[in-house]
Amino acid sequence: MRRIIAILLLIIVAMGINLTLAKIPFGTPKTKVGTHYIKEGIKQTGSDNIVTAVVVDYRAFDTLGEVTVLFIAAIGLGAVLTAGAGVGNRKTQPASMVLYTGCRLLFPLILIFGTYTFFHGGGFQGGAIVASGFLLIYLGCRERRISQRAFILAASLGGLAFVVIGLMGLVFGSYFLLNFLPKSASNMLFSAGVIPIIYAVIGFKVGSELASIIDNLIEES
Amino acid sequence: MILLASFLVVVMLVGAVAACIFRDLISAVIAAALVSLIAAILFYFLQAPDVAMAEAAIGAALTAAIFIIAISRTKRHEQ
Amino acid sequence: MSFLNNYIYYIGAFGLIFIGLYTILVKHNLIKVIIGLAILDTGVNLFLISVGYITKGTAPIFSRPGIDPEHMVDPVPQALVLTAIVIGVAILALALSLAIRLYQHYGTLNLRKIMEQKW
Amino acid sequence: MVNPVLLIAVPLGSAFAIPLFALLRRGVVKYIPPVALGFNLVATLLLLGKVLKNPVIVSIGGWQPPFCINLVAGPVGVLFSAIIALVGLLVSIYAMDYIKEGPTEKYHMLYLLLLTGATGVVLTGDIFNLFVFFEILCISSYALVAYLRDKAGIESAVKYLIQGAVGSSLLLIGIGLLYGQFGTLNMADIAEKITSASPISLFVPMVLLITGLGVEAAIFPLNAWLPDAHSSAPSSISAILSGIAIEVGLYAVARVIFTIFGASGILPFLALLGILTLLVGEMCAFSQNNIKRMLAYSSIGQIGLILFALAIATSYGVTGGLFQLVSHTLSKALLFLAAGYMIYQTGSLQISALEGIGRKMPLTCLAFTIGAFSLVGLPPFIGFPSKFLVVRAALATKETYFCVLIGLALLGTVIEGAYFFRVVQVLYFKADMPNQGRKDAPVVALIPMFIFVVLIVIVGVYPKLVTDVLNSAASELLNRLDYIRSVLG
Repeated sequence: MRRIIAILLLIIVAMGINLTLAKIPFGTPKTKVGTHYIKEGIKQTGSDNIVTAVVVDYRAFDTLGEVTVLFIAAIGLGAVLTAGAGVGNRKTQPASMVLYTGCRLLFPLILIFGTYTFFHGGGFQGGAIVASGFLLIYLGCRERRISQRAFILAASLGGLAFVVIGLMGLVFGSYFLLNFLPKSASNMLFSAGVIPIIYAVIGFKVGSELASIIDNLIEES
Repeated sequence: MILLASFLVVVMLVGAVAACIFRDLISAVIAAALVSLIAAILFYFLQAPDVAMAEAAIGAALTAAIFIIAISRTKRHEQ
Repeated sequence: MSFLNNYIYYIGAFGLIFIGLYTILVKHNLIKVIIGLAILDTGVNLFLISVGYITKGTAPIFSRPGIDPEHMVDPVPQALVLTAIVIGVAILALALSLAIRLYQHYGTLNLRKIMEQKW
Repeated sequence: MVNPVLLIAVPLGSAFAIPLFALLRRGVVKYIPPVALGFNLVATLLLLGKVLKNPVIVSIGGWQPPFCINLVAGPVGVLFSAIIALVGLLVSIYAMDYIKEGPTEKYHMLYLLLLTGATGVVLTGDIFNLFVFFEILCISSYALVAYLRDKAGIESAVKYLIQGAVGSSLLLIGIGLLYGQFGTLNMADIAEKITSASPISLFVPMVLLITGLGVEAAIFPLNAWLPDAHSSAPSSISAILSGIAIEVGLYAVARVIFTIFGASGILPFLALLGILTLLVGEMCAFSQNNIKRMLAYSSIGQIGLILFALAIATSYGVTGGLFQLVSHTLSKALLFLAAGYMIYQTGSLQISALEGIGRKMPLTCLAFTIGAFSLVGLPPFIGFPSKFLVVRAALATKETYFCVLIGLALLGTVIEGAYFFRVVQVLYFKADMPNQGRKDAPVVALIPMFIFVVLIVIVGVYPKLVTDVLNSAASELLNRLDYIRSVLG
């Protein structure tokens, strides 16, 4: 019964959406806003990756909101899963020697790769890579734990840095999140004003938030 | 190119259906991760390399990891 | 062929959206429902990216000189999807943590059984 | 002049700073939300005088509006952020004593972030940015509903989260369809281009947006989560969810219908939905034995009335709807705050357990009674002029449809009166149990309740205090051309 209702409902929705999709043919030329960003983006922001320019400059406010969402998830996870209604410890076996050594060797490499990605790929991806490094450490070397508090502290420092950069834009140029540093056309690390700084902050923040989420989930409560 | 994309879309939809009907939750999660991974490839075809990388790193790998951690702390089989 | 050219990505995206919605509506197991949410999110993201695509376009990155800006795909949906992916993961993580707690309280993840226990 | 972006940046920054303060001294954390929200309250009051003449538009990042995210601090936005700051401030003072157990610093962070999200939703002028702030609001409320980590809390948080997540996915699909058709995300820009589009292709995005936002706004078929979530959260959070979260959802629905789509065809249907929501809510509230569930169902009823008033879409109607919204926010927050300590004292959620408590906690019960009377619509409290305005607006349309519906709404109000009088009667007129001495709520909790009572009475006696602001807010919602012109220049 439930299935039939669900399928009927979905068919109605599908027919409606089909009507609207006819107005959005696939592969047709892009929009006013997108064209503007492509034409002016490199001049206005100094970033040769237009997606980066949009994420970190034109729509940086969204990105601030988004790292806040992840922060809320990390905090909320901590609030939901903190001990209190504990149901006894799960038994953990120590990892084998090979795994242990392998993890310890790989961990710094992953961190370096993640940091590289902060600047050259993007903040979120770099953050996810760093977090996967922490996942590895938890799987391999269980006794080595970073306290939950440190992750939250790192995440909140990242968030605070983001807000402070925004407020500096307000102070120096009367616009929140203004790209107030000088920009140059060359493809140097800091050629795009505050963009690389913000992206590094995002990566740092996303990394510590995801690591905190993993840490909370994996913790034996 | 378009045939390859169509093939991938079909595989992706089959994976999604599989994720819906598998009774073993770990298998279902792996099917869902496959869906994410193929979506990442499709993002690459659609000229969105940044998104493809983020989807592969966050959508496929990390999501699957947290699903598996959560399943290991609850029940593995759907009843 | 032109049908595939025009519709295959939309079919993929809305196929995922409908399979995800169906899973959420029909399944009783909470983890299954959360898997449905993940599939739904992926479908929405694929749809947004397909909206921004133009035929024979290039990525909106000036990686080498001489790229024609006229043939770049729309960067805005890509930025939106980057945001949406992270938000999706946040919701999934919170949902899973609630699922773990729910299991500790009720000993089951079957939503129907949980409702029965309550009343 | 205060830059409106500070209304978002300051609470956000303070929320991020809480772990640092907790490192220094744990005890100091609970004073941060009142300080940040106090700043917001002062800032909004300073802004209010200015925006009544001209809306303040600020862009973020320094580009021109269609190409960047902008904040629109018009009368509606500033009115709502003032309500959010006011109720948030008072509830955060209440929570300083009320929240003692569990990870309190996480509570205060999530609380502040919830209000940041709410302020962002009402101020932003960009539809995707609205989605992001909406997610901030929703996700922090999911976590806060589960804050007590008991069976009921976790279960209702799960229900809330699943429905909310599906809703926000639908919202995102709607945004995608709009972007595909109009190529812009700025609400004013969409509104300008939408007039030239065919109505059939607009209908689906509109339905998707209203459904997605309607989950949070608790419109009738989408509100299954609400009674559980509101009744199992800590009382301070119930006050915020009932007093702010739903209202912000309704704001977003109103903004989508009036400003973006300028749709008039869907309004009679929404009026009907509103009355259905009202009747279902009041009927369920009548049959509850659990006091918090009763209050939660009564919120559903009130939301229905507000939706109905907004759907009348005349200047009177929208003013009445906004007035009713303000009155519901103040009264319901007061009711939940008072109920929180009554439950704390008796240790039970059952209405029957409250017998004779009016003599033990006279001040708390007085506050509860005033809130209840105001919600029912008795003079001289704020509920009276607001309900009066709604009724007058419905009758002024001179359409049989609206007149019949307002008759049904009055029937709902009668039911509402019945169950609230029943509770008040239980509080005061049931046989007193052996008197174990007076134990009223602590002073820290009584002060915010007292301020709520004062506001309810003052605005109830002099409704002129707020009608100017409400009138200009209503005209901002109804005159979409002015909105478009003020944003795009």
